[in-house]
Amino acid sequence: MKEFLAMGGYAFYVWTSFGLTFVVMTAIVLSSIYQRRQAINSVKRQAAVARQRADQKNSL
Amino acid sequence: MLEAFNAVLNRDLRLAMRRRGDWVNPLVFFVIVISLFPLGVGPDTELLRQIAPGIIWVASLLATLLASETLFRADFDDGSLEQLVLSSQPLSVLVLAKVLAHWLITGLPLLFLSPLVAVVLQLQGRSIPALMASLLLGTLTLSLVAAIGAALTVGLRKGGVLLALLVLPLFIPVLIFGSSSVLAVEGGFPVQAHLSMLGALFLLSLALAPLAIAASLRIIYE
Amino acid sequence: MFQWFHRLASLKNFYRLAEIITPWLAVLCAILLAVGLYRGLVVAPTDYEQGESYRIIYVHVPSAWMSMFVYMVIAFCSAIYLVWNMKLADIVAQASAPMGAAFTFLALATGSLWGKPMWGTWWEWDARLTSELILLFLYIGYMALRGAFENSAAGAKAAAILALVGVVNIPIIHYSVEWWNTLHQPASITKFDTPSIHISMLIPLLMMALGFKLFYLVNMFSRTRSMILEREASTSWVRNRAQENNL
Amino acid sequence: MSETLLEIDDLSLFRGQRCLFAGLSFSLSAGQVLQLVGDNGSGKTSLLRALCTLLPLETGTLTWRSEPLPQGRDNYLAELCYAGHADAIKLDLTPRENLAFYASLSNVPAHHIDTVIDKVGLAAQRDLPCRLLSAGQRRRVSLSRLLVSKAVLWLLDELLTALDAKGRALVAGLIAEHAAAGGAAIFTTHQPLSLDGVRVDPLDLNAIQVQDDSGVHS
Repeated sequence: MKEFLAMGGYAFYVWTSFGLTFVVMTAIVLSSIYQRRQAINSVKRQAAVARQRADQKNSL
Repeated sequence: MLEAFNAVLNRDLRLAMRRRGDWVNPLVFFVIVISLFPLGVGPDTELLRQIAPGIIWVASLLATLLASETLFRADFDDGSLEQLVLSSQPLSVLVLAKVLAHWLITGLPLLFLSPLVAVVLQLQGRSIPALMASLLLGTLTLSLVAAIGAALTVGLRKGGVLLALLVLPLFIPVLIFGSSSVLAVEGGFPVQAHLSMLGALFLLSLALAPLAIAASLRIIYE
Repeated sequence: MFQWFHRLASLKNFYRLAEIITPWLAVLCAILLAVGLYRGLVVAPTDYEQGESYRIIYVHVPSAWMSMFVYMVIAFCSAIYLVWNMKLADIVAQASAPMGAAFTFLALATGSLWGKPMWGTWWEWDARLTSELILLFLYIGYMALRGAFENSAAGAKAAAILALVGVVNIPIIHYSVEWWNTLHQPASITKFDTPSIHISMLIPLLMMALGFKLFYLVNMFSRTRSMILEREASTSWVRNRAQENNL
Repeated sequence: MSETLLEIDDLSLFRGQRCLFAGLSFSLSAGQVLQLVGDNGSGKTSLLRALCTLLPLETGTLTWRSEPLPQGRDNYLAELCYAGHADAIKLDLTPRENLAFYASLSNVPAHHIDTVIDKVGLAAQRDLPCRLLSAGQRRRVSLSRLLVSKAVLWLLDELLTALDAKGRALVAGLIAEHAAAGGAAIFTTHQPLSLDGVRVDPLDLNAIQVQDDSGVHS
């Protein structure tokens, strides 16, 4: 295990590369999730506004 | 079609005659940038000669970029660009006339100035024809490519920095073949291959750039 | 009127299609990446020339491939958008650009990390790294141009034109940089991609590459769906699904 | 019944996500003059810009002399002259040079330029740089393009801006003459404009605006 982590003396370069890749890909996933939440919230907000307006029209 | 081409060309040249600043400023910029380098790297003759092709080419790149910002700006502001877009003549021909006029005003003077800066930067006399030939083909290509960026950004308020970001990466092939053709002569190698690459780039941009410019000018009004 | 409904329908259909296949792709992607990582890091033998440091290719090469692939997707979608005015193509291009830039950045960073032990320097003006750097500039320009327009339709078309100009230029830039590189550095010490790579090293590489591609697809579908929702927020099909809490 | 030149069918225009109007249909015959009426923001300028093909149509068709666009685009543009908010003249050039440029751009002979300049009352200024002219005089140069171009369809946005009473009368006369000669015009203005002997049909954009401001008409 120790030998595996040492990567034949190149541990820093190899693990930084893989770590960086992991960080960037996680960031991509998180931002996809964030965008989806934003979109859903915005749709719900707009739907609520539209419903309110329709109710007002009906009550008039 | 030819009549419309000439009309645009003549109008732009006449306007440039009446407004000096447009074509003098990029020239002065070119000279200043070049004179900065010896001050920055030191007056070592040998070093200067080695980096001279690169310096001259980078300076022409930046001068072309700077000049291209004004290419469509005035026409956009006073509404005459709209009239060009609405003309029944092919827009790509009209913009080609504009680019040609612009090159005659801002690119050609660089060409005539280049022997002077070559001497200042200690280039050998025999490199000067190659330098001028590469600048002739190269600045024409640069003007065409820069015009695409200028057309895309003309409607934007902060177009200047964006224009540099869009256009400079596209300048790289011209920079490489341009400076290497001078280096080739300096090193005593034949220069034909470099110049024919520049010629190919010029023909390619001559064929495609006007279409891209015309398409860009149509969308900025949406 | 028909055209308008047709466009709505195609966004709606795409939304549904992506909804169905995205989970499957995500599972497949996770499996491929996990197995590829294991086989690449543990099973694959040590390279006799570069030692263990060669294992960086398992993230570097897929990133570099993706950086080109995503640009091609953007250019392809841009052409479709400009010719047929198909809004879905524009959305896909818009959703792809930040990921393409991220892959390009990864290719650069891991290339630099590989270069330090191999070349002894963090940055070598190697043809491939230089091309990758220019590609990053093209991505940044694409996103900056789109963002600079107040009118999003005009911004989309401007960005599409720029993407097409870029795609014509990429081979020229690549060729010229390679030419410049051989001119100035006649003897390159080690080529990055060894042409005769052993099969036990190649298989994990291909798995990682496919995993990256699926990773891009999953995220691209998700982002495209989000953008469709925002653009179509006031249409009846989105409203209905919002009411059923099934977005 | 005079010949129908321009037919607009089911046209909708969007600015961003906002629908300006939808389902607009009208036609324009030779000799007809149309005034666009509507509040600020009702889309008068956008409609004119869409009619001269600067803005894309969200839906709908535009037909010129029975030939639908985009196929008939070049023929349409050749017979169209658009005068927008901007004067579209070069201040460093003289009125004569400006008009000569537009004449060769629209491929018409330039020999009647001097007559046109006399007609709009700029005979004394025709060789002065436009920079030295007043705003109203520059507007007159800009409107001279209409006469120089020999266009059949005039699209005029805020055509009376910067013009004095005399200038307004001049423009009214030009439009009346144009209509009498079989031309057509669509214009917007905030000032009243009376044309002698020519009927001006109003086109009210307020009336066809979509009430639902969500911008979707489905």
